[in-house]
This record gives sequence, C-alpha cells and structure tokens, in this order.
Amino acid sequence: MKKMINRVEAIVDEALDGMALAFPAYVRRVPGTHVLTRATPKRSGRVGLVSGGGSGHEPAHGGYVGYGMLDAAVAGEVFTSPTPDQVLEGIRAANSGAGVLLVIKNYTGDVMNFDIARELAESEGIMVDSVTVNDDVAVEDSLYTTGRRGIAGTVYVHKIAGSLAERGASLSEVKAVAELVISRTRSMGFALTPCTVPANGSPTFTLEENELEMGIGIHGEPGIRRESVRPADDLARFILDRLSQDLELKGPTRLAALVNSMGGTPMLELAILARTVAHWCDDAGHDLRRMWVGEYMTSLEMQGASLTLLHVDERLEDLLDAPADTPAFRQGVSHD
Amino acid sequence: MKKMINRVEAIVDEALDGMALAFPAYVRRVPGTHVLTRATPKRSGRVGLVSGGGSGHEPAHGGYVGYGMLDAAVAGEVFTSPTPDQVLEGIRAANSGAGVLLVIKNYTGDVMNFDIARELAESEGIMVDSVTVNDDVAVEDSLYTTGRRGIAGTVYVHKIAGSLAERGASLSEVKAVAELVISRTRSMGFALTPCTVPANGSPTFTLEENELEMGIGIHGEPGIRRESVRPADDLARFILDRLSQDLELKGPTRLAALVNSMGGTPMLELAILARTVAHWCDDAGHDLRRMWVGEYMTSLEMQGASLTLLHVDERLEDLLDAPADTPAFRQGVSHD
Amino acid sequence: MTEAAFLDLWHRFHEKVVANQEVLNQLDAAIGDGDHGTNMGRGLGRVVADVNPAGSLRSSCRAVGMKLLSTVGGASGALWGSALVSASGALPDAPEVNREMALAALNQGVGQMKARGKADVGDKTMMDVWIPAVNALASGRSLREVAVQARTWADSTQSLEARRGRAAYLGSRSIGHVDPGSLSTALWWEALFEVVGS
Amino acid sequence: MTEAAFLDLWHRFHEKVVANQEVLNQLDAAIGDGDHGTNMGRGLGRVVADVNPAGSLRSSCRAVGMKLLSTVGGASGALWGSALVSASGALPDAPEVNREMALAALNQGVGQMKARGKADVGDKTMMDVWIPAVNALASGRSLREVAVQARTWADSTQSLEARRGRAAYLGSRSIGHVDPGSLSTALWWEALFEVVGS
Ligand SMILES: Nc1ncnc2c1ncn2[C@@H]1O[C@H](COP(=O)(O)OP(=O)(O)O)[C@@H](O)[C@H]1O
Ligand SMILES: Nc1ncnc2c1ncn2[C@@H]1O[C@H](COP(=O)(O)OP(=O)(O)O)[C@@H](O)[C@H]1O
Ligand SMILES: [Mg+2]
Ligand SMILES: [Mg+2]
Ligand SMILES: [Mg+2]
Ligand SMILES: [Mg+2]
Repeated sequence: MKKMINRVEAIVDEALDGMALAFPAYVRRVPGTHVLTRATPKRSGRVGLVSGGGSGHEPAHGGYVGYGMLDAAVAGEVFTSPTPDQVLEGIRAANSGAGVLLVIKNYTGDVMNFDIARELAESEGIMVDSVTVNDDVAVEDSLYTTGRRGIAGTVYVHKIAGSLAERGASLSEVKAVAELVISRTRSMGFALTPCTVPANGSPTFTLEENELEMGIGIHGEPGIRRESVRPADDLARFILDRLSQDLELKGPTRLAALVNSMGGTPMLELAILARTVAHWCDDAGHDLRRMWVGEYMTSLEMQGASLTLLHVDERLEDLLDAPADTPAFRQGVSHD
Repeated sequence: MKKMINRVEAIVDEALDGMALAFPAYVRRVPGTHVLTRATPKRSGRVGLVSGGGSGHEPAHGGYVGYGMLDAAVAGEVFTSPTPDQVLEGIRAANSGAGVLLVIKNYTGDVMNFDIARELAESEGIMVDSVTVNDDVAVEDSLYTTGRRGIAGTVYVHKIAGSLAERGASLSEVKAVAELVISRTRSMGFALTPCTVPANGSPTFTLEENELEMGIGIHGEPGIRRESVRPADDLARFILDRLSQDLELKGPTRLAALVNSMGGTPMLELAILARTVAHWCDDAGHDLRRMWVGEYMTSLEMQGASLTLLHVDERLEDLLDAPADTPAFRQGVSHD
Repeated sequence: MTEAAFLDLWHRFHEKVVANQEVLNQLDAAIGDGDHGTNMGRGLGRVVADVNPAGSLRSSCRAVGMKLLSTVGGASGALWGSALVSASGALPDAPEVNREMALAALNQGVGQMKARGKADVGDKTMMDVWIPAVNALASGRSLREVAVQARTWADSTQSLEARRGRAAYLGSRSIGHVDPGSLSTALWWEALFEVVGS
Repeated sequence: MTEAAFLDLWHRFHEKVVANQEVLNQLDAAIGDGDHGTNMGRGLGRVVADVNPAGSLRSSCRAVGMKLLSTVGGASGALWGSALVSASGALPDAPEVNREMALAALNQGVGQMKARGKADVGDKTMMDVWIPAVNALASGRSLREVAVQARTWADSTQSLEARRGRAAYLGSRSIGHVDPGSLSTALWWEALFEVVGS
C-alpha cells in the first residue's frame, strides 16, 4: 500500500484539519470532533442539513458543506459509519432552531448510528428528521433485506434539499423534497480497479486485466457481478437502460445526469462517458437538462465510475440550478 | 491497460465532444477541430486568452474555458502538443479584435507548435503575443537547455491573466501580468504510481511498492530522482523548502498555494498535504492568503501530487480572487 | 459474576479480537468492507484503556457500551454499543450479579440488537450466534456448551445468503463465506466462558 | 530525384517507422513521454494516404510538410513539418530535381530545424543525425555511406546527456539511452538510400 499520508491512524483527523485549513472561508472543524460545519452559519431559523458517513468518499461529505448545501458533515473512519456522539455534534452545529434533517445513505451502520444520534438529539429538545437515500439499482430492493444502498445520487439530495432549506422552507417541506428526489434518483456503478482501505493495507478484491466489477457500492466491496471489460459506450448504455427501467420512464422525460468518478478515473475518461449519456438521452428523446461530471462520491483511489439519473420537473430543476458555494461544488457565479 | 474508453484513436475526439455535451452552458467545440471555446464569447474588444497542450491533463485546459479564464483551449493527442493548424483555430476563435495571448507550457513541442501557429495568425493580421510558463523547479534552469517545464502553476496564469483580460486590459498589460505571475510561481511534483498512455498500453515507468519518483513532469516521464516513500509531511516540507528557496523568499511573505492531484490521488490524501502546507506557512510566518486543493493539472490516472507557491501582492490577490465560471473552476458565488 | 470478572471479560475479548483481527478483516473483505476486525479492535482497545471499575455493574456495563458506541463505528458499533447500554438497565447498581439477572440483562441486550438491526436467525449476521446462545442458556444449557456451540453457529453462517448488513448487497455471492460479526460474537462467548468458568 | 521517388521515400519511411513503432515508443518512454513512434506513425500514415503527385516537387514537398505539421504533433511534428515547408521553397516547380538542388533543399530544411529547435550537434536530438548527414553529403560522400553512418550517429546519442527536448529534463539520467528522434531520422536516410540508390 502506497499512500500520501503520515500515519494510518491519523488520516481522518489530519484530512479534516486539512479541509478546514484549505477552505477557511467555507468550513471550520468543530473542535475535538469529526464534524465540519459552515464557517459562516446560515441565517438562524432555517432548517439545518446534516450528512456524513465513513471517510474515503471525498469530496463527500465535508466538501459539500456551505451555502446551498449542507450545514454540517460528520466523518467516520475510512468506510466506517461515524459514531452517534459525532453525529450528535453535527446535529447540534447545524441546528438553529428550525430543526435538522439528516441525509443518510442506506447502510445498516449509517442508519443505526444516525438513528441513535437522532434519539440523543431529540432528548436534548432538537427537532430532527431524516431521509435515507437508496439510489443504487444494482441491489434488489426488498422489505426483507437491508434494501438498496445509497451512492452518488445522495449529492442530488444535498443540493436540492439544501437549496430549499436555504430559501427558508420548513423541516417537513425540506424532508418532503428530499424524499421526492430520492424517489426519482437511480444510480449504478462499476470498478476497473479495487481500492485499498488504509487500515487493511491490501485491496478488497482483485481484478484481472480484462475484468471489471459491475454494481459496486462505495466501500470497496465487490459488486454484484464480475464482467469482461467492454467499451465505455456499452457500459454506459447498459447502466442507463437499467436506471431508466427502474425509474419506469415511459416516454421522453426531463432528466439530470451525474457522471461520477470512483476516485481514480480521470476526467478524460469521464468526458467519454458523458458523451454517451448525452447521446443515449438524445436517442430516447429525453430532455437532458443538466449534467454534472467529476468526482462527487468516491471510493478512495478506485478506478471506475457511476451514473445517476434524476427525473426532474420544473421545481426540482430550479432547486438543482440554484446557487451553491462549497469547497467542492459551486455554481451561480454572476458575470459582469 | 484498462481504461473507460471506446477506441484508443477516438479518445481525444470523444472527450472533447463529451465536454461540450456536458457543459453546453460553458463551452462549445469549434466544428471539425480540437478546440473548445466559450459558449458565450466574452465582450468584443477584449483580449483573448488561448492555452492548450497535449490531452491527459484534464481539467486542463478545456475545463478552464469560461468567464474569467480562457477563451479557447486547444487539445493535442494524449501528452502530445497540438498541431499549429489547431492552435490557429483556437487563436481565431479567441480573437475579437484586441489581440490574443497564448499561454504556453514550456515544452519544446508546445513552444514550437504554438510559435508556428502564432506566425500563421500574424500573417492573417491577428495580433498575437505569448508567455511561456516554466514553474517546475525540479529541472535546472539554463540558457543552454530547454529550460524548466511548465506544470500546475500554469493555472495561476490562466486565472490571473484571465481576470485582467476580462476587465478590459490591453494585450501588453495582460501579457505583463502573466509574466509577473510566471516570475513568482514555482512548483514541484512527485509520483507514487506511473500512468499509462493509451496509445502505448503500458506504464511509462515502474515503481516498487516503497518507491516514488520525485520531480516528475506531467507527461508520465520519469522524474529527476527515485526515492523511498516517506510521510506526506516530509514530502511536502521538502518540496516547499525547494520552492521557497527558488522564489528567494527572505522573510514572511504573502502566498497562495496549490495542492494539485496528479489524477489518481484522492482528495482525502490531498487534504493531508494541504494541512502541512498551512503548517509550513505558519512556521515560516508566511501569510497564506488562498489555497486551492484538487485536480488542476493531471497526468491521466497517475497517483501523486504537486505543490505550487505563488508570491502574491495586493493586485495579484485581487485578480486571483476575482470571479470565474468555467466547467472546472468556479468562484465568486453571491449568497443572498 | 463480579464487576472484576466483567471487566476481565472485555480484556480477554479484546485480546481475542486483536489475535483474530486479520481474519475478521478478511472475512469482512469477502462479503463486506474489510473493517470489522479493525473496528472492533479499535473500540475494545479504548474500552480496555479507559473503562475503570465503578463498584457497579450497571455503571461499568453502561460505560463499556458508551465507549463502544463512540469508538467502534459501523454496524457493529451501533449494535454492540446500544445493546450494552440497554442491558445495563437490567443490571443491579452493585458489584456483583447472579446468573438469573445476568441472563435477563443478556436478553435485554439481544432484544435491543434485534430491534435496532431488524435481523433474525438465518439473516447471516451476528444474530445467528446471539439468539441461539441466549436461548440455549435460558433453557439451562451450560456456558461451556454454549461457548463451544458458538463457533459452530458462527461457522454455519457460511452456507447462508445474507439478508441484513452490508453482505446482503452481494445476494447469493455472499454464500460460502463466514459472517465476520458472528465470528467475533463467538469470540465473546469464549472469553465469557474463560472468565466465568462453568 | 523524381517526384515519384520522392513520394515513394515517404511510403518507405512510413513502413520503417511502423515496423519500429514499438522501439521508438520505448526509447521515448525511457527519456521522454513514449509517443515518438505513435506520433510519426500517425502523421506518416496520413501523408501516405492523402498526398498525391502534383507534377511539382515543390508542391509535393510542401504538401508532405503541411500534412506532417497538422498530424504528427509534438516536437517532431513541428520540426519535420516546418523543415519540409521551408525546404520546398528551394525545390523547383517541376517533377524532377538534380543532386545539387536536392542538397540545397536539404540544407534549407535542416537550417529551419536548427533555427526552430535551437539544438546543435551534441544536444542528443535528431540534429545529431541531420547535421553530420548533410555535411557528409555536401563534402561529397555517397548516400550509401551516409545511410550506413546515420545509424551510427543515432547510436552515438546513447552516451550523450540531453540538452534539448523533453529528455533534457532528465539531466544525467538521460545518458545511456538512444534518442528516439535520431533513430527515426536514421530510418529516413535508409529509406532515401533505398529509393534513390547511390
Ligand atoms: N442489521 C444487522 N443486525 C445484526 N447484525 C448486523 C446487522 N448488520 C450487520 N451486522 C453485523 O455487523 C457485522 C459487520 O460489522 P462491521 O464490519 O464492523 O460494520 P460495517 O458493516 O458497518 O462495516 C456483520 O458481520 C454482521 O454480523
Ligand atoms: N529542440 C529540438 N531540436 C531538435 N530535435 C528535437 C528537439 N526537441 C526534441 N527533438 C527531437 O524530437 C524527438 C521527440 O519527438 P516526439 O516524441 O515525437 O515529441 P515530444 O517530445 O513532443 O513527445 C526527440 O527524440 C528529439 O530527437
Ligand atoms: Mg465499515
Ligand atoms: Mg509527446
Ligand atoms: Mg465492515
Ligand atoms: Mg515524445
């Protein structure tokens, strides 16, 4: 294992300090915690948004703390849910009286730790509600299992719920829009290479030169199937068909798309995927309103990508395009 | 070689289409060329800024086309300078009567191809001038050789000269500020892993599990020295000392710093480097005014990083912080 | 069971987890994310370092629970932590506890795990060890028998398809691997037997 | 030299570069960026496909130059391209050229390369082949001798430290490797000899 670090045990701590030192105009670290919160809190009386999870998904989630998105992000160890006491610190930091919405990615550990934190916060008199993102169509949805995972589509929830919260909506309104986004978001990803969790020191799986893992999560875990490498176009179209089936898109639809790098795949290759996404939309008559391309929800240095489709309407599109200003996501610069 | 592509020969072409399709509000491709230019041209009568080089450095340079930065970016094959006819297309697209400044990274191939294009443009009556960025201190500077390479510091030139051009300065003023930035910018990088040029199919060098290449360029070429891997702090401090010596920083100085990923190194690790940069500045009494952390000038999927210091003054800082709105670099969002 | 034995239990459990850290990580790498040994090792190390006798089993059980809750992370941290905090409520504010009360506390803790994690026997989680173990004890089986059986129950998760936890995402690909949380739970029962004897 | 021979020269040169593409890339990978074979192969392929006889050596030489300029890229593209465009000015607007005029055109082209690239003999670039080769021809040596020598000149770049081009960044680490541009230039001389004979 070769990584640009000092000590394995200090990675998360030092990276959190690094974020606060690199982006002091955006975020500060709540002293003694694994929480990044806004350098300038949002106007008091607005709903706070808290998300988080294991580290290793950067820029998620600390990179999304700021105007129009999150109020606090809670980081666990690499690929390990944060603990309830830390989530509680995040809730406290984000609360300014109008309540706090937790955006949880659907993993047993995250859900349970955030739930416990929510109980603790409620016992302190803070109004808390939560939504659970489960956009990953690779996994069968079922009441009798853990259900689907939350992956890159989570960033759409941050963005849209964040902008609605910024506009002064109530906790139940912000929760409702978050749930609407979740119901209209689907994702699926694949890996060309595995990643190495620093505490382990070796890759979580191995792939031959001509193999890829289809349907991976974002924790270096194996996917649902091992496949032969195929052209980027095929991969993208296969995934997009799956997403559109699962979204039950009947005819031409207004869409937003996210082409997300798993961390190690360069922009040059993402752009090739982005091209196919646009062509696929054209072919199906969909109206592709907005595309994001880059590193949004990663798995350390893993090479690979995920695609996300969000079925937008006028209101969601307006919120998606509203200004945001965070370390990792910015839009709405006015030109003179 | 495992890459998310369709055909090796089509990579650059498809990626350029992908950029234009993903960011239609920002850039368009000049038909039949390897040039990305602004979707909405800047106000006529302003100096145009053109940069470019081989592909594989994404988001450089197409990602920097937009308000406050470039007017056109010209892409060569992967790690190969673009040809003069393509650069000429970029110059034509960027020219609105007030002349065009070429920002060239100092590589023999880039310099010669841009020079030829400049001669061709001048013969068409376009006013063209150029600056050559040579921020890489790894290489000895000498009149008798090729001189120093241009690497990540180039993005500071795009940003500062771009913002001055946006404000309506003349070609000679824009050139002067670009040269000022060049004279005050120093960089150096290292690789933990090599990268694979698609047309070759195998990595340009090999490194053992405990080795790194110090003083690399941005084309997968070997660096000036092979070293043992060491803690991120040591690496950063070693490089920063080199940069500060070369900049001849005597006492506390106003600085901007860029922590740049070579492509495959995740944000988690960059943040750890960023922390050390801030600490090093503190220790030396420097006033670190602004830090950028992320992928700015990459070498495909290479793991590693480069550090850049820019010695700012009030004017440079103002231009550095001026709004910009491009696919890959945005700042200056107004909050309500 | 005395408070001293209770705290010794966590020392021994910690030792066993550390000795098996690689194995636990590797089992988790096969069907999860490879951190189960690291998570448990980190949290138990902090328990061993930070939790001191308080003269009350209720207090020390709660202290162990809170410590695990704030240091393990992941699914196992939430489950172990909240189970112990919950179990502590069934323990006396005294330095010793009889078998009956200990069993009640165990039941309370396992109930909390079930409520929090929504997993049952057959879902390929640590519940495949916890539930049969408390049932066996309740029906009068000896701790020795249970400690021996615990390994078998853990091993038997190998043939199951996971329905809860991270391994569930693998569907049928999870078959053929032992569940890491079941193995660490078996280690806990072995540590308990070593401390309490029969 | 006839125009047909001139165009045949580029066919043969193309064949040789394609046959040596891997070698050229590997030499470039050692001290540059590994693309020299790819660059030259791509450009020459386009010359072979697109440049047709024009009844004028001046025109066809210019056409080859423009084609290389717009398809090779990198340092070699700029140098080969601008050298040929420049050399074409010294060629007659006719389908044939004598040895003297051909030599003048060669001199003109090499002069342009020197002006553009600022490299001289000893800098470990293709000038280490071009300059001695035109000098030898000018001093009356046969093309056969020059074509044979060209390989030797190329090989002799192995012991040099690069001062120009990408390899210069390696400093003394560039010693011990043959310069790829010198080898492709030697291939050109061999192709020329094969086409023109003595
Ligand atoms: N819903 C659940 N109920 C009971 N146990 C569970 C549940 N989900 C996971 N587990 C247990 O937790 C173990 C994984 O723990 P760990 O690896 O530390 O956490 P994470 O899965 O968050 O990385 C699994 O092996 C399983 O025994
Ligand atoms: N300044 C120069 N003058 C003459 N030849 C040069 C110069 N710089 C580079 N070369 C030649 O170009 C060759 C490299 O070409 P190529 O790999 O195609 O371009 P690049 O270096 O841009 O990748 C070198 O081997 C060398 O012979
Ligand atoms: Mg985990
Ligand atoms: Mg090149
Ligand atoms: Mg795990
Ligand atoms: Mg080269």
